[in-house]
Amino acid sequence: MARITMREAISQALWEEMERDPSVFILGEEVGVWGGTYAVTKGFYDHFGPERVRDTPIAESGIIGAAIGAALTGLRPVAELMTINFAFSAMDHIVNQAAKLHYMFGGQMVLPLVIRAVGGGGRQLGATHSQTPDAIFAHFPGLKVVAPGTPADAKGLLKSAIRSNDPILFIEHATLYQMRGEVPEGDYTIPIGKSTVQRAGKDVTIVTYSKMLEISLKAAEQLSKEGIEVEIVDLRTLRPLDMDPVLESFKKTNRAVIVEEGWKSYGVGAEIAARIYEEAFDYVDAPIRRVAQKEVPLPYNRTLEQMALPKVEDVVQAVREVLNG
Amino acid sequence: MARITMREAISQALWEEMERDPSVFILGEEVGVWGGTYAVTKGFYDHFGPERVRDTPIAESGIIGAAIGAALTGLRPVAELMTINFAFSAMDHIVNQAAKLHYMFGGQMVLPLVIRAVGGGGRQLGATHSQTPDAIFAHFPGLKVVAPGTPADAKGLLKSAIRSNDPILFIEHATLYQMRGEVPEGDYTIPIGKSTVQRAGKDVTIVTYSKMLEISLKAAEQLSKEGIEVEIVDLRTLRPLDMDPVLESFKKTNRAVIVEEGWKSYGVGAEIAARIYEEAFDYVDAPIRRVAQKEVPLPYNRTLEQMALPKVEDVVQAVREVLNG
Amino acid sequence: MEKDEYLRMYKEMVIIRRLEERSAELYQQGKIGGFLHLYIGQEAVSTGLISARKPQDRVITAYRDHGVAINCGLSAREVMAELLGKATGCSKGKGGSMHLADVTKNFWGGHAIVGAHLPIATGLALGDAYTGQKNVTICMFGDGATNIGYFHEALNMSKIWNLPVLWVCENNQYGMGTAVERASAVSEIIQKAQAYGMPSRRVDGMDVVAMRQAAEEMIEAIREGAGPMLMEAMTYRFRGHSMGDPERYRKPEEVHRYQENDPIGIFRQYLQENGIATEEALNQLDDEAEAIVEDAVQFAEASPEPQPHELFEHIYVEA
Amino acid sequence: MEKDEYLRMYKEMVIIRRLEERSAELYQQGKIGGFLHLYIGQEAVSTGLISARKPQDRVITAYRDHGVAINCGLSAREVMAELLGKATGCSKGKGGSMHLADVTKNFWGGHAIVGAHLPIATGLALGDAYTGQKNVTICMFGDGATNIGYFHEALNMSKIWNLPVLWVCENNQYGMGTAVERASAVSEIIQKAQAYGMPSRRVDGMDVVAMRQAAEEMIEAIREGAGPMLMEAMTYRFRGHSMGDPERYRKPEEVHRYQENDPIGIFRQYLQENGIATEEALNQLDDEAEAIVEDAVQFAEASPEPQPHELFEHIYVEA
Ligand SMILES: Cc1ncc(C[n+]2csc(CCOP(=O)(O)OP(=O)(O)O)c2C)c(N)n1
Ligand SMILES: Cc1ncc(C[n+]2csc(CCOP(=O)(O)OP(=O)(O)O)c2C)c(N)n1
Ligand SMILES: [Mg+2]
Ligand SMILES: [Mg+2]
Repeated sequence: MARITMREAISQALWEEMERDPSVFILGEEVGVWGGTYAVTKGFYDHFGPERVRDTPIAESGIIGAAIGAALTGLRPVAELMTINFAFSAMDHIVNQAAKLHYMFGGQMVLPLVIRAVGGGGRQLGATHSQTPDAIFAHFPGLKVVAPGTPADAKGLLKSAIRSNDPILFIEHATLYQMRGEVPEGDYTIPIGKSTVQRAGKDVTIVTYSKMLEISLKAAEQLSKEGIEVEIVDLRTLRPLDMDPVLESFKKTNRAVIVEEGWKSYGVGAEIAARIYEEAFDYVDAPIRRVAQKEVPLPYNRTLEQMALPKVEDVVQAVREVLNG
Repeated sequence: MARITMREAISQALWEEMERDPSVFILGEEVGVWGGTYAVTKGFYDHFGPERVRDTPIAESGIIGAAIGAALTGLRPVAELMTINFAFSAMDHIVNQAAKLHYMFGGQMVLPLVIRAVGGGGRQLGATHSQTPDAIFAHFPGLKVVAPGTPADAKGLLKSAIRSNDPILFIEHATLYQMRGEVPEGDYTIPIGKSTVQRAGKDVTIVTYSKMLEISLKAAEQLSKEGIEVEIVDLRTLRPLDMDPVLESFKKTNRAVIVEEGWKSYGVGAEIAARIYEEAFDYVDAPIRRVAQKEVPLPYNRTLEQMALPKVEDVVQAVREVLNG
Repeated sequence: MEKDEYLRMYKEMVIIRRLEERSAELYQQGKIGGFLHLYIGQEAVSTGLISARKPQDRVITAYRDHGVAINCGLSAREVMAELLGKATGCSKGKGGSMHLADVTKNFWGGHAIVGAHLPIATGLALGDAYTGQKNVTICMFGDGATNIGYFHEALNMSKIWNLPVLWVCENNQYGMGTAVERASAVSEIIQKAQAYGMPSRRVDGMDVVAMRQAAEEMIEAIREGAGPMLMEAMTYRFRGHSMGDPERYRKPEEVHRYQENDPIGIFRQYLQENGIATEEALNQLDDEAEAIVEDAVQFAEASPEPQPHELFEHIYVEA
Repeated sequence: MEKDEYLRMYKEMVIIRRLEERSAELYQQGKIGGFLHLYIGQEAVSTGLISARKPQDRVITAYRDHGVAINCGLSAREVMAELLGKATGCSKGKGGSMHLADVTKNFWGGHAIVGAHLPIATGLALGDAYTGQKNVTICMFGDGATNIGYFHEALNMSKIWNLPVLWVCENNQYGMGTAVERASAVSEIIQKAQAYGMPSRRVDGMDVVAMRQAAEEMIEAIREGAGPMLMEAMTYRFRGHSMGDPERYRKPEEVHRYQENDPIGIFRQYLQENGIATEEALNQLDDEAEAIVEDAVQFAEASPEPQPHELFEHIYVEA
């Protein structure tokens, strides 16, 4: 185990999988010569060469379409969308092509495809470049949506994603790249579609994922000082959604807060809340709270942007509310 | 009041607004010479001419982009997407441009823009052509999303949409075009963003919209014969979401079923359920149920497709469950 | 070309024609649902084109795909069964008319979103280039599809990476009701190739022999590393865009004029004039084709519906 | 051109240069956040281009927009205030560097999604055509943007509808780290105009006088109904793509070679050699420019942050 950053963990997973399997290759804008806009593929171009680390034109539909086609021939492309905001420029290929070809042709087409995309706000990039629209991709059956919150999960899940035969949208968070954590060396995989408990507790269940795991852990620490022990369930995969650890925790705590970075309406928290009520109604002691982004296009100004994003205090307050509610 | 079809109601609203205001014009694929793929703009081309009923190339981003630009100059374009499935091919322009320009530039850009799009399944069009992805558009602040369920609402809401200065996605349902209803003649408008009670009842609240209103009304009739009186709240607008009539009804019935045509996970029902629990927790007598599409890409085969879509019996059963739950 | 090959192609064209005519009837009877786009009038394009490919060459097209499927070697039975949504259909009844495919025959579908399969074709060819296989990908699409951004992104990428793709535009002069010059700034589609520095060629798509020859030349050049090329096949659809087209956008006389230029009639005449086949021999092929299609209809009608559990199969490979 | 106009243009170029240099400093100090794309090296393009427009002509560009904003008549104050996210910024601090605009000056932004503003430009011109106004829309974008589908859809539409748009590609030879020939099948961007049957012209974008003249001619022809045209301005960015660019994709020598071709230096020499301005006069303009930028920085720094309630303003026009 080494203590490395999320960036290194992701980079390591990619590198190892490319070394292991020659059918794995990367394509995307600035993945090669530049070394990846977020430096995730730094050094890859020199090592693996331009065929396996393929710089593309700015043409998101073209990129995802090409990745789909290559996957159909049996390769394992890892397509990088520079940010998830540009996924809208490839929307049809993600939700109408990648998500549907296997089903629509009766199972004969197989797409071992990973789309990596960087999401999240908080860097003053303005409304078009700061989104966390994870929920809308998770709405489509046929696509799998993974969004890790720790370096170890990032490595283990990305390796599994690359080995999987299903199309997977793998969402990374720009402000987590620097986060450090223990990451097992070598062949380390985590199954896609499994939620997990990231912190044990007994008083309240927080359900979260990606960047908001970090925020939730901080809130938990703060609350712990007041004697409130929060249990944190990290979804890690949004589709297929694994509710088991959520329900297990909830049946113990009877109270829940859902923390997501995206907008509240029609977001991830709505689905989780609805499911908890559906599947553990008799265990509910207080209304479940959702902590989420204010419903505005994110502004450039730092103060306003920070106002709009969920903060540790928001989580702390929500936990207090469900305890009093 | 005349008893006309939904198609006629929409056509009438468009025609009247174009007669009333020369800045209103239509653009889209096959809206002109063909008369609209669903015959909504039949006769418009001959009457208003090619400038005001503008046939476009197959280029959805181009169409929505052009509509945005024209709207910025003060015109009132009504852009038609032949089906909402093609909205994915214009996704960036809908959710990143139309939804954000007003906010991002500090209010100086104004977009009186309507995007009409036909949605819904049930016609054996296969996975890429049968979607009801309304929830994902409603996720974006800055966009308004309207989806009427009766001819009168279609007319009144479309007229309001055309007169509005905000970008509005107006979702029609292909299998509702033949539906008949009383529609006020002439200048009839309904405010955007207001839910309404479409059937009074006291035992259970059904929350629904668009095509599923029809299904829910049928279920209500059936249940009425057993002495169960369902109250039906029609959302009509998904963003901004008006929960008042929903909550008012729920506080009376204490039980709710949400009926939507789209996929359940991360869909409309999740949001409605989450809000009812948040805002009327003390009134909840039984777990709220969601009736929605099975989580599969819709297949072509008629029997399978029908299995996947929500039916009257599904609603009836869900109502019985919440009454017994 | 061998005589047998000519006759095989002729028969294929007639099978397609009959299959389309029967499909139209079955649609009217409500046995086929959804959208149905007939290939009648365009048979020479894909018959000539696909006959020039090797089995390892990949084919991908739009929703007007019944003819292409037959040319790729799918049986009329599995095509017709798919149109009827049966379990025995090539896509198990889940795809329908717009989504025929058989990847074992290197036919990669049938795609219903206009132009969206073009980037996928780039990817198929990228796959072959990556593994060093000398396969060519043949990607067919309509004139209307050349106006969507997908076309631009796909052609550009195929050229910068020198990928083995033959781009084939079936210019039937309309995208639904929109004449090519109302939708495209240039009405010769080959002119668009200039934006990608790509060789291009316009071919008479009503003449199956011309199509075959042009396709052979272009496919072999691409196989030898010439990079992607654009072929524009000039053709015409005799029927409406899909069933229920009011056809307000063209005059019956225009349709009749083209119908006199029937690709099957032209080929028939060619075969007779060149002593390749007698009228009787061709009539017999017509009968065989008709029998094949009738058998296909019977097979399809007698075939079972998909099992209910099929609804939940094939959403993912891994649960 | 009048002497005053030359001097005004010169001063504008220097204001842009200084403003960009100061922005870089303020970014390093953490006072500007987000992405910052400097226009240094490209000043002649938009200065020559925009100087040729009439006030009723619309301008729209990408995220590399500070220079364009100044050329469109926005004050350095409101530009700098926007970069600092202040309430006094042209977009009230909500847009930032990539989203400058002032619609009262017919500057329609500053757009951050590559190529997405091209269809919007088609629409601006469509609006003018619809109301019969003889305005021209000037739409600027990078070489990298010509590979995305939006470019294709927008140019095609503008041509079939004969809309008054001047498409201006600023070919600075890289899209981020990707050289134009690695991303585009044709490295002369004007060649893409052939796919739309559109007149086109390549211009030396380091020469503001050449830019001005070409722009005047093209804008007036378009105003008179010639339809859309494509201009390719050959230029180079002296700095990285945005702040923090490792610049692994080009050699320092290449940058130095271009820096010797500084558009401000060229113009300075031109003005002196043609007796339009003395060195002293130019130096004085330099000082004035510097003072304007310094004042802008002070103004911006002293300006208030947006009020918290601003977060919830302008989501919709109607509540
Ligand atoms: C992205 C998208 N937009 C619109 C449609 C609806 N549509 C289906 S076919 C078609 C016309 C296509 O014309 P063309 O490419 O010339 O092919 P043809 O039908 O003539 O074979 C249209 C507009 C679609 N399927 N996909
Ligand atoms: C659709 C989309 N894809 C990717 C990006 C990220 N991106 C921002 S600028 C840029 C390069 C653009 O190059 P070019 O058009 O040549 O303009 P330049 O920066 O050289 O002025 C890229 C890839 C984006 N903003 N939008
Ligand atoms: Mg066509
Ligand atoms: Mg550039």
